[in-house]
Amino acid sequence: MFLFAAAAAPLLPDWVVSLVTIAFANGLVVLGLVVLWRAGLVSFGQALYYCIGAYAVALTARWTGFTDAFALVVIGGVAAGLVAVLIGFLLARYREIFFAMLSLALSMILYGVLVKTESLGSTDGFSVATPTFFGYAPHREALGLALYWLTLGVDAIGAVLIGVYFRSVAGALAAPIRDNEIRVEFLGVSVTSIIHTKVVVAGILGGLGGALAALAIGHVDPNMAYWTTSGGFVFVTILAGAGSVAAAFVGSLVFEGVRSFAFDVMPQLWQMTLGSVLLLTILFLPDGLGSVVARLKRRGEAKS
Amino acid sequence: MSHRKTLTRWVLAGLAVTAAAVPAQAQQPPAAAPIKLGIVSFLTGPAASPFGIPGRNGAEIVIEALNTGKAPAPFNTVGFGGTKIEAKYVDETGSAANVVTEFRNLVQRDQVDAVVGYISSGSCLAVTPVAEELKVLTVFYDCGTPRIFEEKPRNYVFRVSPHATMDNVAAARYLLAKKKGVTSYSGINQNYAWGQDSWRDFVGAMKVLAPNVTSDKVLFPKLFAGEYGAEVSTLLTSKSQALHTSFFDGDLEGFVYQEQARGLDKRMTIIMTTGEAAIWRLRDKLADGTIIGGRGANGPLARDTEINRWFQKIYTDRYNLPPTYPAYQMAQSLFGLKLAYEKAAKAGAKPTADEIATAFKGIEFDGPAGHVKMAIGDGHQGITETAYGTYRFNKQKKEPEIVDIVRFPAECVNPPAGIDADKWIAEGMKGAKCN
Amino acid sequence: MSDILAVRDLEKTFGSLVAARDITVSVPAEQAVGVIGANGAGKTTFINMITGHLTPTKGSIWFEDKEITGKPSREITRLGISRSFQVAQIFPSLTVFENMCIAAAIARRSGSVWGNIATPVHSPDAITEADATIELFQIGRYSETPANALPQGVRKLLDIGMAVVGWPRLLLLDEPTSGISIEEKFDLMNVVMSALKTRKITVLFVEHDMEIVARFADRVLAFYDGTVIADGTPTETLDNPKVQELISGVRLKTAAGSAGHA
Amino acid sequence: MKRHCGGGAANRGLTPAVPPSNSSGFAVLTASAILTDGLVYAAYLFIVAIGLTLIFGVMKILNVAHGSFYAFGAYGAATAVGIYTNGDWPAAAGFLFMILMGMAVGLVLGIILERGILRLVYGKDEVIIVLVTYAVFLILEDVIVLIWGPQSYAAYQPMVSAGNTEIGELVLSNYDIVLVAIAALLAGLAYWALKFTRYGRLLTTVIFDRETAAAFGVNVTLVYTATFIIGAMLGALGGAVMAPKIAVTLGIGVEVIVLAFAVVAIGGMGSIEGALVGALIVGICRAAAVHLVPQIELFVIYGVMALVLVVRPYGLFVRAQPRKI
Repeated sequence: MFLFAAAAAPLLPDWVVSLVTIAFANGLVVLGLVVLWRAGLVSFGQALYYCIGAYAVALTARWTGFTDAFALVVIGGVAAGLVAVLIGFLLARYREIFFAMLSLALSMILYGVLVKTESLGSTDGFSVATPTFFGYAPHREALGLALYWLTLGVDAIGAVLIGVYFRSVAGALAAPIRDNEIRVEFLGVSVTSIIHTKVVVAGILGGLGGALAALAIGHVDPNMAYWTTSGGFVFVTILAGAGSVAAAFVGSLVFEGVRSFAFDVMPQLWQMTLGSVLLLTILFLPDGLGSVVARLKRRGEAKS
Repeated sequence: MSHRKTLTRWVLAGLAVTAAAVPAQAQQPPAAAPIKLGIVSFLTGPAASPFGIPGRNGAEIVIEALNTGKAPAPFNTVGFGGTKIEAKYVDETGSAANVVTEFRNLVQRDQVDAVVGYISSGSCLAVTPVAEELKVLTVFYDCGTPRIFEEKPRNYVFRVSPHATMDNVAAARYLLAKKKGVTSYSGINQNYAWGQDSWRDFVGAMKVLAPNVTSDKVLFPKLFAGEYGAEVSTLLTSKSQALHTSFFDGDLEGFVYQEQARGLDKRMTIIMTTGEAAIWRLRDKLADGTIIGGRGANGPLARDTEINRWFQKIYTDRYNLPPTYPAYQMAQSLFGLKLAYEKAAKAGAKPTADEIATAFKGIEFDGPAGHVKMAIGDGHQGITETAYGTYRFNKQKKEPEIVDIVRFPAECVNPPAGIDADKWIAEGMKGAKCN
Repeated sequence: MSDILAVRDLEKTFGSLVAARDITVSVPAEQAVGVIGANGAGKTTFINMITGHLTPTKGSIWFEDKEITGKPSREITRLGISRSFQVAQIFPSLTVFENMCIAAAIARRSGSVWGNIATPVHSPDAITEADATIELFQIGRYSETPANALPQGVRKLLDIGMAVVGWPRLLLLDEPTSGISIEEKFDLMNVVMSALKTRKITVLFVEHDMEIVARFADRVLAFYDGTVIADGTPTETLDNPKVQELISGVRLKTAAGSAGHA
Repeated sequence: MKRHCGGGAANRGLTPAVPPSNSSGFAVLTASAILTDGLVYAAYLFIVAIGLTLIFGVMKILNVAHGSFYAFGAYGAATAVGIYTNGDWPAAAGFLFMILMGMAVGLVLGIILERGILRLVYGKDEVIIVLVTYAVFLILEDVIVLIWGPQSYAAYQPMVSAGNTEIGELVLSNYDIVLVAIAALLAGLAYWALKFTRYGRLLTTVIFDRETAAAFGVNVTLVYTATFIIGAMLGALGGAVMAPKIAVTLGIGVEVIVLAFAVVAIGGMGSIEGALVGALIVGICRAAAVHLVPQIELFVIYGVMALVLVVRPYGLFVRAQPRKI
């Protein structure tokens, strides 16, 4: 899928390229939410890691003048990952709505801190230096494509690794934890540490997503940590469904597409459009777009 | 544009994404097309009613007048240099990501010739690098942050409306001129960039102009907090004679209702740097004697010129409310762009973005809000005179009026070319020519 | 060889309530021990203390000559003690095979966080182990059935199977036949006990049905009021007058009660 | 409760601009101001939170659309005041008319949502239902634009006509006093209803254990419908009584949601007394912050929320039931 998208790039109009870039960057954050959701956990504060990843990139570039895209993305992921490790100790004890609420509170605290930080432009945020790629410094369309391919690359790697993770004990212990924590404990596994790892995995993905988004947008601001941002990601997670890894990216793409379409066609009613889409998905596609993909796959296999 | 056209384009886009089979040229407009402008402002959310809608209305009415060639000289040629203008209105609401995406869509999908808009300084800062990268002419109309042209020189980004620094410098000058006995002042500003910057500039200016006047309470309630009980009683316990606020619309009105109920305005004079946008709604709820600013000489603060009367009339006739400053700023921006365009367009040929940009630099003209000089930011940032006045609700005519207006020349309240606003204030506002 | 499990004057109190007191028992390897007693006699408390679900107030527990008193249940599981539950504890949304396979994979990994991530669920030996255990418990034909659609008996077998798939040395069964119809009980116990024999697993099982106890246990512990009142071969214990009077006499009533309780 | 305020109190030292001369008198004044402001803000929080916590307690639904109820209530009230001030009727009636209008809007909205949408998703995962209400919230945001347009509305008349009272140096708005009274009334009413009315006892049984309630023949569906509608009306009431203090404009719902969530999370989801105590804690802490350390005002609410959740994961008034094997 990613190879295909990568190959398609030169044929796409620029605006589609940039739209897809941002959609796929956010797709990583959604993938993180999928990891949690499989274990029955929903974070209404995932924007926390998104924002940390973005600011890590922006600040590194701003303070050190270091602009290599690949390294910056890694830095973003690591920064968010470290925060997730710390927060995880706290968060791993919580379930259901309480998990959601606490993560929300934490992200809102970061929001508050950033708004207070006038040296970083408060709510205005500040711009991110144009990235370079191993010394190669593209511009305009070239830059767009470079970022697009970078995003696809990171997504592909992320998707593969998460695929492996889902097949590992830590990854597979999602439905079981949702179903019956006690049994998991008596099989000799610490549920807390499994959830902790999930929080960290989701955090890293969130950070990577934020980092890529920061580079693609060229600007960061505290809104990236606001609860509505998190809400958007959860929205896409539901839209995509926890079924497959690919769904996260497809869902994110559909979401960006619908949003942008609504902005274009009915600038004053785009929220209603989004809301209706979400509602209809929940009512008629309870397992999200992923289920459709899966069904098609199955049909394909049945044929062959 | 027609829905069918939009839809087909989206279908194409869809195909492009999935089948990767649509060449970018598919979106090229046919030759001799009208000049396309993207107009961006808040159409939803809390900032829509105070800024977004007046801004859009201003654009609507001015573009109509231009297309019919009904605007007064020197703006009386049809559209831009004889070519009609087609405007596309887009919502500014959403994250920086949305704003940037929508900007790209305007430029790359809708192929607009220029973009006029943006209210939030955040949006302006986010859009600027993209506009520069895509080499598309962009005129910001309302956002206030001076950082845009201070961070680095820009080529394609312009702002006819003056930046926010002069609002607060002038506020300080007016306060000191009119309220001789002031020994201490307090401030209540929204806890986000706009509020923080406004307060910083005001305090800076006060330090320079009246070093012995001290600031007392410094309050930064959450943006759109709505409830100001605690803030009001904090201020009630203060001995200050003046209160500075850059609150706007919803928060401003809410605060006024709540402080009125507890008589704060009887204890201290309130200075509202954006008050002008609210007077038509607050009417007799706003205390007489309140000091009112309007982000420049806009609305009742504007000079009584022919073009101003004309603008007031067409706007009021259409929307049966007088135009507020966002409408003025939009008009000013469009007129500036028009002149630049026509200066660049030689022999009817459609000028390129670079040609317009070169023509735009340092341009001067008289709009509804008075004389504009693109004097600073390397000719990209406009400066105008500004004015402050004192509010009074005229009981006979049953309408608001602003009395004993003081006008401050552009050079008196704006930093000279090449100096950052913050630095200029911090270093004692050297080179300010007032008289 | 020495005893696989040794318990010294164990006591558990909840506030004023004494759930278990001076229990001293030791179990040699590969013995099948039946545990009988009325509800609230302390049987489940006893098992919960050995498996680390409850921490004893007093006394000590030794497994293969290592003290395990008060260790968290997952550590105890890793040492080689596992258990099944009165109400089958399985993963309803997974198939029987998935249930078994994940249990097998868990048993095969190293305990560390990294171990969890590095170990694949469907490693070849995990799969073989899972299949083997499924066969061992004769639930092969349900292999692909989601656990929430299983008949009660199979749920029980799966529950026990998941406890056995990790090759524990000691297994504790809490009322393996609770909620099972009289006629199925014997078949179920046959399957379970033969499975355990083949894997040489020492077993303690709580049971209300004296016939089953008599049939499957090498030795029987009788609990009353939180302590052991009789300990010996099935015949010895069941013929013990005190047991007759206090437990088997009221058997039917408790059995009924236990059904409701389960 | 006090310990959560530690941050504020500890910083008393750095109080800005205390005139050294009458500092003791000033301290007293500040303290009393903090108390009154805290009460007023708590009243506001409680009024907006009670509906949310009620719905959660009974239906286990974290209702994001509660913000919309608030907004619709406010718009309804503003419209009412508009109509009212055009006609010339007795003053006191205006306030009543406003409140009734607000609650009427809530009633209609509640019925439509519960019967039209929520009914379809009962039994789905808690979180999914949260998302449903989020979708509803998004839709309603634009419905507001369709009904009332993007411009903002004013409804200050009731508050201004209420005037103010001076207690020493403190000046209180009588309308705020009314707010506190309303909050107290609501609290009392809720207590009485839950304790002494049939419906209330039904609720408590449903809250305590849905299955048993159903088993004992309680018509859970009916209870749900009733609860949701009442919750909606309470949310709308919140908007209605706040309308005179604020400019009724787009997006007022968004702020309220998070505030109400915080309060409810602190007090314990589904607990009425929790909402009350949560509102008081947040109210007092915020007032203290504004008076003593304005810099931290922005974090206070989330700070307190995080703090409480860390110490008491399920909030102050809700205990987690340990799982049985």
